[in-house]
Amino acid sequence: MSQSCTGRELLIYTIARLLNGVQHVAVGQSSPMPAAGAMLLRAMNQDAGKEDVQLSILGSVKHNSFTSGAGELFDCAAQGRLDAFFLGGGQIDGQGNVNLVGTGDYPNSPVRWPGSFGSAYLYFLVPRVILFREEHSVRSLVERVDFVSAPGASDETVYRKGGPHALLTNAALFSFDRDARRFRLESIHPGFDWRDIRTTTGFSYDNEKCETTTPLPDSKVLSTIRGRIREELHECYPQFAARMPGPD
Amino acid sequence: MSQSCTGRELLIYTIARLLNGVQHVAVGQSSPMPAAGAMLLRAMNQDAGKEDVQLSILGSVKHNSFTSGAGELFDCAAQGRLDAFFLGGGQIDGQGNVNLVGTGDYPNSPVRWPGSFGSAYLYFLVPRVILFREEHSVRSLVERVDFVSAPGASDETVYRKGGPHALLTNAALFSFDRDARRFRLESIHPGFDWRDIRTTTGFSYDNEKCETTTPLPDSKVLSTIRGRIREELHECYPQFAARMPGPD
Amino acid sequence: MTKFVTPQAMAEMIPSGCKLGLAPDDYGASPGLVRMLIDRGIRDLHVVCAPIGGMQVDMLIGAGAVSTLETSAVSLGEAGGAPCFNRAVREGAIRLLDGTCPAVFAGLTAAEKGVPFMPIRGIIGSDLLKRRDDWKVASNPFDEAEKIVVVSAIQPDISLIHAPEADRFGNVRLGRRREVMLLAHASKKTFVTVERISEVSLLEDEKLAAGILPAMYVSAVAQLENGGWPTGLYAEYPRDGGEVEKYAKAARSAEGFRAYVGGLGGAA
Amino acid sequence: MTKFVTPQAMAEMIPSGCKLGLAPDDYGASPGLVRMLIDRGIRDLHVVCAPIGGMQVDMLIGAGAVSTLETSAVSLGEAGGAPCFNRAVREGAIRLLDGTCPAVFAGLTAAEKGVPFMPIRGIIGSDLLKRRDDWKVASNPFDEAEKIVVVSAIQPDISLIHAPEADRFGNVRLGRRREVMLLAHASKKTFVTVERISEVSLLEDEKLAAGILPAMYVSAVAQLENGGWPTGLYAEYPRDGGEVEKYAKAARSAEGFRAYVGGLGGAA
Repeated sequence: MSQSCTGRELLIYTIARLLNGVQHVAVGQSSPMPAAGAMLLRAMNQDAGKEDVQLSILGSVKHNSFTSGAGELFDCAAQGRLDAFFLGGGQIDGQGNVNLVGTGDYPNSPVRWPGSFGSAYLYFLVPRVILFREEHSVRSLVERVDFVSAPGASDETVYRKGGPHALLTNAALFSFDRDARRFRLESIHPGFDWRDIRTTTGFSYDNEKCETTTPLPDSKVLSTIRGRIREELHECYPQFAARMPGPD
Repeated sequence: MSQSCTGRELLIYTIARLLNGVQHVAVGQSSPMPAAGAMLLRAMNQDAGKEDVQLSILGSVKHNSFTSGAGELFDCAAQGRLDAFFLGGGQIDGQGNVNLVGTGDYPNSPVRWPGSFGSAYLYFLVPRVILFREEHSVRSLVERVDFVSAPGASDETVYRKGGPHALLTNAALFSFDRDARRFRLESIHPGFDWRDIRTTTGFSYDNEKCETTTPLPDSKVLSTIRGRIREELHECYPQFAARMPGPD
Repeated sequence: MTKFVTPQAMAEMIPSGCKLGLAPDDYGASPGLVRMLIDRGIRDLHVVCAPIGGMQVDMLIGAGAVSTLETSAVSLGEAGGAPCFNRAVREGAIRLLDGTCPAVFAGLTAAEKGVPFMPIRGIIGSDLLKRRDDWKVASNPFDEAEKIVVVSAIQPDISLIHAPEADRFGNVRLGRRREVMLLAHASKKTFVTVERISEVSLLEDEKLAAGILPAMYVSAVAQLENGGWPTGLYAEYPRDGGEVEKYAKAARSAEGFRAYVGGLGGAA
Repeated sequence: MTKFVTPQAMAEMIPSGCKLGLAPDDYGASPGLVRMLIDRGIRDLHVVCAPIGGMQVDMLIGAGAVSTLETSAVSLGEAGGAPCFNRAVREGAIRLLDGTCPAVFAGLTAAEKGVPFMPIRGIIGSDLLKRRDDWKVASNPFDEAEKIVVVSAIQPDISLIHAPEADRFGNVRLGRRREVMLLAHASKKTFVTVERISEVSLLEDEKLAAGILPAMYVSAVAQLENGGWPTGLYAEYPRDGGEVEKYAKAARSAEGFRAYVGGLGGAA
């Protein structure tokens, strides 16, 4: 087995770390890496004899226990039974606002993305929302989104239990300070330095000169990813799983 | 087979007549006679080659197609998919108000009945609500109910598609005029005359000196009641069915 | 994660003073466990009937365990009125939140959806409205000329239900009685007594799935065979009408009630 | 009563100009019947995606059949963005009611419950709100300091869904995908294409009951085997990813779209 960790494996491991302590995590459709990260957390917890993690992977028959249809995810979140969720977004800005709709003037966006899905709701209700966007560029991480699908923060007249917890890209990991409404650079993935992050990030953030490197998975975790997680992913993401390094 | 019709058979037949033309009728729990009347309408329609009547008999497995729990009846009514329902009531007054709660001052009613069930809702939404109360007395049919579980009429600020259609007792049949908010005596069952009705009814109504006799079922209908309907009732109302006259 | 406990242990896990959601007789009622609550002397319950109460609720009232009762009706069905309930109403022994079935469902739906209120048709002009601080008449925001009732969310601390089957993972089969599912979704915790426990996951069978309450809502499961007796369990067994009649007669007096409850193998 | 018709007859029963509710790809979408709607030249639809659209919606847009689109998203999933949708947005060819999934469910739930509106958490601060006359920010009637969004009821004239099975009485098996049940409850009429028709009532099997859409909601049923293709049908068959990819490539241009639709045995 090759023990050099791929970029995707680092992201999967980082997602698992960001989920540490959650009891129930849901993963939206077309999200193989968040699904893998959640599966890895469950596997790591089981190996460590910790409490089981409930996964709700939309689109999965095996890793999804909802029985009341697609609306149950949203009800579950509002009931406080969902601890973590993932959001992407064509644009993410420095206040944690996300745009899943399109660029330029609405409605006739020159570049149109699919739409807001459940973001305008789940962002308010799920305590730990992980913003996951592989592309780290001034195009995706902007000063101000062109359209707010879901705002990063709200005032006290609005019921809000949830919001951004972290922003993970293929280059770095940020945390989010809800009071300051700002991101903080927490660690940089191997192969990048703080100057790379500064020039490819369109918004301002704290701890610009971060020297911390994002931790790599150890060989045991890597074996779990390449074995059990790759297996589990196969049901919903056969193509993605096939492209992952295998167990030897 | 004895062809003399019992009082209950007359009521069952009258209920079926009052339901004529409905597509979907629901019957609450502990309501054997309304259930029998609805079953009779279905049977008569089938015999006549008319369109099938949908029955939703709460508490029945066979004659109930709801699959979303007890709330579906109410949703169904609000959607306009339910044409007729039955309400009883410890007291019914001349404006069509019903009281299913109790006598005297609320809440410490000296005589307490079970409670309002779905009346405060279904009375507004089901076009043809049949008030069914076997006891015909100044105690049950009052000038003004002690407690309004559900009002007989509403003003134009309230969404109201339904309300009282008729009042059937063991002595007479009244219709209800929604504009005048008054009952009208339509027919009197055999064995009673208009003076009996006047002295046993606690509210004023139109057509006091009614000379019409409530029509009796013919022998074919009577056979259906004693055969098929008695059979169908057995699932939910075994004791009631056992006390009905049988097919010979 | 769902705990698997004895019925006795489950009875200990339901504290006095909580808001307790209960399913109707014959469709999720758990009179077997309710008897154990009475035996252990539970007090000061706020009982939410979803949407009506029957024998198990009447027994709780008779035992003096209920301080507030939120319900659309209490009845023993074919066996007539609920004697302890009627007595308690007459004597003013309980605080009464009289409602109507769809308003209970609307309140539970609000809790299920995590919203503070739900609008509901009807009700305006009913005297029920005068007595409910948790109901209001509002205007339709899209048509100010129309009045409509809004009801507050109803979120029980604990719901107690009886079901045919649970699996080893905590999933519970309810079938088409989805009002029981709603009650569980709306409640902070749900405790379930069951006739039997399946070693195979109930979620494996796609046929069953739509009628399964997932384990994430289920705090604890206890096996209690015939736990719905003397009321029935939908699609499993009918009510024992004779026994309910016997109860109805006994409970006409406070002494008769105590003798009935004591005589059934209670703490007395 | 439910009518049993041919797929072609069903396509004729869906008029231009109606408000048409559609289920998501892989969970109730009926692209087979949608192709017939396109072939017969349907126009001016107000499409309600419950809650998102995929290939069948993209095809309707490409065919010029949609005037208003109400949706939380349109996507071909693994095959990427929806090309006809994206083009129509850019060109301003459709009126767009952009939403968010739970708001679509809330609007359908309002129609299911026959109330004019439903409250919903979240949304405040989203630009979505600026564009929706049918959404408002209101105060919680029980706590005036709290703002909350209310959304209007969404009641499609007709919903079109594909399901594994119907019986001869018009009952339809949906299983655990209860958002499709919600769509049917909310709609005035529901038309269903199915893989197969059972001679035995699906309501007879208590195991299945919770996942059955009763006949009273079902206006018409047509048997259309593989009617979900090239998308999938939950718990029956997966999507044909290659075919969807092929569509995604072809539909990048208006000409390519027309060639794809024409080439599949259409009216052209």
